[in-house]
Amino acid sequence: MNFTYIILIPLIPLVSFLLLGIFNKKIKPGISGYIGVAGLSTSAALSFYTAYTYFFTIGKVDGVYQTFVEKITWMNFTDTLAIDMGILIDPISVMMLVVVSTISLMVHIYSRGYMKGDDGYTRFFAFLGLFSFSMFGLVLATNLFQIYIFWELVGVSSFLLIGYYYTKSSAVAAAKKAFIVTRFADLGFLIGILIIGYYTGTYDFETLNNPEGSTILNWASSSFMGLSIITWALILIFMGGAGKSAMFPLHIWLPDAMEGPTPVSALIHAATMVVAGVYLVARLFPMYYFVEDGFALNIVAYVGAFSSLFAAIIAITQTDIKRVLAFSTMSQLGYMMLALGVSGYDGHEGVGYMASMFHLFTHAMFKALLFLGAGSVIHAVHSNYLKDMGSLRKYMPITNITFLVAALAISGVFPLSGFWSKDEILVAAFEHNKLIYFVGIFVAGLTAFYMFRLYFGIFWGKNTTYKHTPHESPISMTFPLMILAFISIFSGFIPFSELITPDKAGFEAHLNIPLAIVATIIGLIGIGLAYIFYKKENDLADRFSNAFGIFYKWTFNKFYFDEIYLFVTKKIIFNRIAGPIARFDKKVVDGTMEGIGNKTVVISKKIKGIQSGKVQDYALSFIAGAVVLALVFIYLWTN
Amino acid sequence: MNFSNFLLMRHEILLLTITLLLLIGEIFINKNKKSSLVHLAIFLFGIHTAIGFFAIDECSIFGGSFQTNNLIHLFKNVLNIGVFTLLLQSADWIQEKIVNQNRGTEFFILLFTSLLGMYFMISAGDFLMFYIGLELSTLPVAALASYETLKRKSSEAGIKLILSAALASGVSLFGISLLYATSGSIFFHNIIEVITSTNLTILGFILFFAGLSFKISLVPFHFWTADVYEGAPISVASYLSVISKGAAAFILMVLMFTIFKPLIHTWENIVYIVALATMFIGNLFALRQQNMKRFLAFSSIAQAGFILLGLITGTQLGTATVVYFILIYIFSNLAAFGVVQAISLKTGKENMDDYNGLYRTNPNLSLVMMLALFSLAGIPPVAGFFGKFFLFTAAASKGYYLLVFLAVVNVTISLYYYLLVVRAMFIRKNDHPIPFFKNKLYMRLGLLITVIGILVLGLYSPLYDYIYELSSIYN
Amino acid sequence: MIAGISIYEILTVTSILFFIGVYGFITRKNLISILMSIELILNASVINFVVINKYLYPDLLQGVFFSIFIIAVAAAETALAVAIIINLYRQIASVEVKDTETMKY
Amino acid sequence: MDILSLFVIVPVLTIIALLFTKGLKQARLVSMVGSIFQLGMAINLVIAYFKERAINDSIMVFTKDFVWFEQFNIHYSIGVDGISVALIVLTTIVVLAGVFISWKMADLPKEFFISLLVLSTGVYGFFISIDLFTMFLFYEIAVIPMYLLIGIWGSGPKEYSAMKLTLMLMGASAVLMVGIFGIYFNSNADGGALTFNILEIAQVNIPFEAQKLFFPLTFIGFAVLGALFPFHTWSPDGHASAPTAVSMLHAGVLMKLGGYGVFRVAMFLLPEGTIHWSWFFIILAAIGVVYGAFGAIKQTDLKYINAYASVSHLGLVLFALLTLNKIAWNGAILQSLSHGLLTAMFFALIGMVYGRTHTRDIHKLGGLMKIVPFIGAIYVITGMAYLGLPGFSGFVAEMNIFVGAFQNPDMFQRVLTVLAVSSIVVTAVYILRLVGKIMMGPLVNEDFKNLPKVTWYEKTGILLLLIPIVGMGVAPLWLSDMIMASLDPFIKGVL
Repeated sequence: MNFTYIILIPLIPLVSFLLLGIFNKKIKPGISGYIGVAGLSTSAALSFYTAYTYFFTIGKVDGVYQTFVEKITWMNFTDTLAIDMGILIDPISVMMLVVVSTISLMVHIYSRGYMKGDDGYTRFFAFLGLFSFSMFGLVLATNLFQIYIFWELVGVSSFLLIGYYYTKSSAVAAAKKAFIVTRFADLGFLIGILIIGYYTGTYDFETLNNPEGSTILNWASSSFMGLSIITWALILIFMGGAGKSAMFPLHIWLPDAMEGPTPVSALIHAATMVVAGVYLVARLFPMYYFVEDGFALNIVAYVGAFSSLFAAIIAITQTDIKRVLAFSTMSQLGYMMLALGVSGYDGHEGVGYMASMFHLFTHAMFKALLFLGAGSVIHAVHSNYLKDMGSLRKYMPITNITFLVAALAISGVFPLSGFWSKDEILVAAFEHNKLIYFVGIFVAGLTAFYMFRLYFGIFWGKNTTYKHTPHESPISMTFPLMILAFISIFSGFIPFSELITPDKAGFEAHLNIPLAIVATIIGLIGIGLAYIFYKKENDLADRFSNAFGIFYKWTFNKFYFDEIYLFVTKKIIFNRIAGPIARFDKKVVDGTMEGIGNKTVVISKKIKGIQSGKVQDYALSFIAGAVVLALVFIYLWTN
Repeated sequence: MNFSNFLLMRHEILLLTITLLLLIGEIFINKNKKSSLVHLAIFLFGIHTAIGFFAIDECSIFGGSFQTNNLIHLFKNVLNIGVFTLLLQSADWIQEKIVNQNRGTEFFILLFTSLLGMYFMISAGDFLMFYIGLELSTLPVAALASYETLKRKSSEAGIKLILSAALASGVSLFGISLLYATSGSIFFHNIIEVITSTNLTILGFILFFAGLSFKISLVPFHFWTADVYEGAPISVASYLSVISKGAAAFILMVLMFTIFKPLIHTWENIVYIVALATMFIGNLFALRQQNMKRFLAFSSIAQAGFILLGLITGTQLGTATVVYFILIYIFSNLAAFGVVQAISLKTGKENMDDYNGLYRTNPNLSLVMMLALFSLAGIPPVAGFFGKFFLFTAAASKGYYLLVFLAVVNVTISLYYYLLVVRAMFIRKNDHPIPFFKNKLYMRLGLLITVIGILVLGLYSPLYDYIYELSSIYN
Repeated sequence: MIAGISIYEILTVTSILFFIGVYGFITRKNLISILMSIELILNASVINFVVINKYLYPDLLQGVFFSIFIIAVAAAETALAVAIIINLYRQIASVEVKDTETMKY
Repeated sequence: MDILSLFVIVPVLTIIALLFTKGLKQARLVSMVGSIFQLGMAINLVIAYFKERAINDSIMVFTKDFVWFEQFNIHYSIGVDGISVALIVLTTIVVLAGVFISWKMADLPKEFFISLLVLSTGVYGFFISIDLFTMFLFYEIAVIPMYLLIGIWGSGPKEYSAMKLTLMLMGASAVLMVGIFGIYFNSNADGGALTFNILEIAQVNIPFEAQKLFFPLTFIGFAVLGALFPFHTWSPDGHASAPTAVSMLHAGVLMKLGGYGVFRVAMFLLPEGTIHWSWFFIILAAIGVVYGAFGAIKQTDLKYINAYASVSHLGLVLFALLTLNKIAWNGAILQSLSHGLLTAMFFALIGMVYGRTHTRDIHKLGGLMKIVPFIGAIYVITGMAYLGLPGFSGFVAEMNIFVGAFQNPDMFQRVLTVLAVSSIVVTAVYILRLVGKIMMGPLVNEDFKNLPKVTWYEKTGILLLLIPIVGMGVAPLWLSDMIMASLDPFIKGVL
């Protein structure tokens, strides 16, 4: 089967990016919107076609899904070590293709309404194109270096899109923060790659992931500080993933990233880019699983679990709706990581892996939906803050319904997509690690609670009086909402366990009824609480928060993590390191050079007296010179 | 010996004739026509220079007290070219300032006499001839130094020069007498046979060396230099710094490589020390000079220090590099002095600050100056670079890496103050810059010759090969 | 050859003479007397030449002739020096060496 | 006329032609034509090189040899391998861009362009020489015009900076000279004649003692020009005071002489010395990498930032060279090229900003993106390329360096490598700070509202640099192969 045409999927957005980027001023906004949408829909069509052919036309060959690779050498290091560029087709990449292209297309369509009249309209679509290109490239990467390359590219496009309103200094700051934090994480990623490259002699996923491959079998060959060097590499690589996927403690950039336009948040910071970290771990799953009995994988699990809890708690107290969603995203990503962390490899063992991918898929859909909904709300009320909202259901019904669907989905209410994926995750957790399971279940409750806090806060709650009455968004914005809502409802019935498993063989998934019931109940409790607190305008919430007092305050300030980072960067890096170095450079290093020069001049001033102008002194020195030479060379320095 | 042998002294005889002609002219040509004598002198000397290039076979006449060989012959030609350029550069000065005092011809007479002294000095075959040549070359210059009789500084310069010179010659005479005592002869070829490294010879050598170092102005025998250059007329300073220094360096080298060869283990150390002292002192003093003449004086002291780097080797390589360097040095320094001459003649300004913004008014002069300074500093592609590089190569060939390193450090220091002048001319702005002026033909010619020399001497390698081949006699 | 006096005594004398001359040169205030000291220095070497010639190498007269030349040159030197000094005197009406220090450093 | 000597002759002819020009218009026209011609020659050279390489596997191709000073065995002998070809191309590009950028040189234009071309002549000569003497000669020819260029057309404390730069570089060449003598007088160790010819010396096994003594001299002599810590202080001041085009040429090309010289002379001719000393100098280089990056964070003058960034990036070059690994070497050369283009680009942009706003203080600048979007966009792109974004030259170079440096399992070197790698984060910090400060954010100064548009010649200059940057980043294979192929002779010596 020939998959070369897949190369078009990334290339088309790239072309549209170059087109819109270079002829930025020449192209009329309307046109550029169409160009973007057209390009993306082509890519999307191709992706769907690919998915169809891959899963159903070709299907399994002797029980497993095949992996197709097409690549060319991009740069040689040694005759063995090289960077390839190419496409790798296997279940998860195909799945990701679908996710990315769907969301991206939706966002493109949505943006045509949302960004209307913005003077950077064309630029916006250009950046979207760039992002889509990079994301596709990342998904299709055949080796670590390629994935790193596109990893950086999505990073920069995220930077550009967060900083889209570049005249707003807050946006610029957020963009900088996002880029630098992820960059710092990528440092780990890069070093990990270097280690892998050196010790395994390849960057190729196929070779690395082969359970019978040398990499996985000889992981113990070299060790460093008690751990296998490969484990170190995996941990470092996970650091990169954690950076992109906003895992604790590298999460701080994500909330600020909400400075970007809402469609961007939907696309990049909810659905696609942020899951790159999860995807990376999934990509290297065999290594994580087999090397040193999954030591690194456990780290993944715990980090994921903690992040999801941490984020969920914070999400409860935030008042900026986009930030609530941001923390929710972080929490859900933690969920996925957690699922990966508790997954096994063969057959039904791999349920965690499957669940994680499943949740990635469903979450992408309903989280994008949530963001786009929030976007349309913001579009209507021109504010991000709950206090400016309330009882919007009257004004914007479609948004209301779709948002509700998404909220229910994420809260894991039967039979929406979220229910299925979340359930699988909990199953996996339950089977492997009770602690993590309890965390998960607790987080599920929290999720339901803050989601509906949000929902009620926006669409019900107090009767806000608006300056100019908000109205439903144009069709270009509501259409994607409906599509996504549709998917969020039904995508739960996709038989993921058949399609995507670590061993690519698939297995028969069956619903674990007791766990499902528990989960649902917890979810409903959360919703119920939210209903009590926020359905009608009342002061329960405030009393609660006052009751929690200091804890509330801490949560509200996101446990002061930004402040800590600020301290580190400003106080330590800038003032304690860079400052002294700059001064050292001026005073000491430069000073020495200066000193040499100045000394010379000073000496020359000091000794000018020798040239006294007295002919007799000259004579004296003349004779003295002669005599001294004579004495020296007759008596002392004789040879 | 037959008459033809006299022709071997062609240089000397011709020059003497010219001098006498000028004397006669001085007597018979009446006052208001004197300036024609200037042209005559330059013309005659030009011819003399030209004739000098005809080959002359090696010889030693008068019982060996006068000897010449191709290298010496070449060197005399070099001196001739130098003096000729110098004359061209000073012609205007004489025309404008001196002739009306009715003392124009003296200048040439004295200059030529001194040059004659040089000839005898460098082709001397015994100490007597050498001594006479030395004095003959020194005394007229002392007279020339105090040439501007109306200037106090000029007279001071004259006195300082004559007194120091007398002392120097006294000292070296004492040294010579000691050498005579040990070797029993004043003839070089006899001395070579008998000389050995005894305390007395060493003492003699050192005293003698001091005497010559005075002319080359090596530290610590250099003090007169700056004052005399400052006080004397620029032409004279220029003459002192190029011709007489060059000749003295040359003869010192010849003697050290021939008769003092047995003392090499002593004098290479002496030269080492003196070279360092000279370079450092010269540069350090040059750093903060304002008066261009003093500035060039100290720079020329430093240059003398560099010459010693070639001298230290005592090999054919050393000889060749030294001669080559002196040749280049003559042109570079003449160019520098020429520019100073031109400017001071037109404006009477001799300070570095006066040169501020010179390029914008007199680009050509500034360019010549810059070339000269770069050549002195040893910046490629002008000749100075090659001269210095080869000198250092010579020193390094003997393994004096430290000395070379220090020397190059000195090059850097010197570059600093040369760049100060460049800065003044090119970078600094000036409210009252030296106005544009056009030089007379002679001056332009004089500068042109030097520029050609600076540009060509380095790049044109056969010249060096030729010198190298000639210097095979001293190794 | 003077009876009873070896070359050493004479050379000692000349050396002393030399250094007297040097001392004079360095200490005298008056240009003329500096000139005189120079004469002493020169004469020291003159005597040297003669004596060395007479005592050590009597068969050739190189030393003697050398000394004659030295004397002649010394005369010329002095004449010139005096001329310059007079020239200076015309301008500053002084022959003090301390008046010749306008150029320094 | 052989293809290489043209690179010396054409600039000289251009200079001569310039001597007869009057005024800015003629001068810039002449120099533009000359530079374009050089670019053409360079492209032609690349093509010819690949042709030649196919049939000729000697170390250097297009070799020509004329005896110059017979006694010293000094020859004018030239030749190129992949490395020098690449660097020559870089030079031609930067020179042409420089000419365009200084299109409106008001003061003494003729002299300006002449000095510029003298500089480039020196650079070309340096790259094509395979004779130590001529190499040294051209090296100094390249350095000395900087004095006038900075002194006359510079800004700020130009006299001071110019003098400092010149003296430090000349002081370095003092050390270098001794090193060269050391090599020269040991070049007959195997009983041959003394020679300056690099290829011949490479065949000689110079005694270890001599190598130990002379490697540091040679290395430092060149590395000072490569802004080796702690001898880098000439470069910030020099850059800050120099006019735009000069900064471009200086950081873009002249500083490359350092790395090239280290590689071609110090390491190639003194391999044992290299091995013996590498541990020490690699520390300095690594320090330089981080140190420069941190130094850049704190600066407020655009040019200073860039200067320290150069210290960091060129430190990376030296670091890579000293890791004694083929991949890293390849990276080092690529880094030289990439940094050459990028930093030239940066200086060009800074010049354009400065020319419009008349300030380089980042606190006085802000929000220019809205006013001059072209500059803004290019600035962002360049910044991204500078911090090693894939798709641009910087990434390719750095990855080669890091991968190469990591090939040495020695713990000590690993640590240094990680240190060096970590500099990419710091780079990101100061680059983003810079871009965010001056291009993005609100407009700080109302007078900036009506800054002049970007002119065609500025655009041309920028594009000239941008195209190869992207080209290198997107399709590095051919270039890195061309360089890789030339590295083997070096390997023989060191590994």
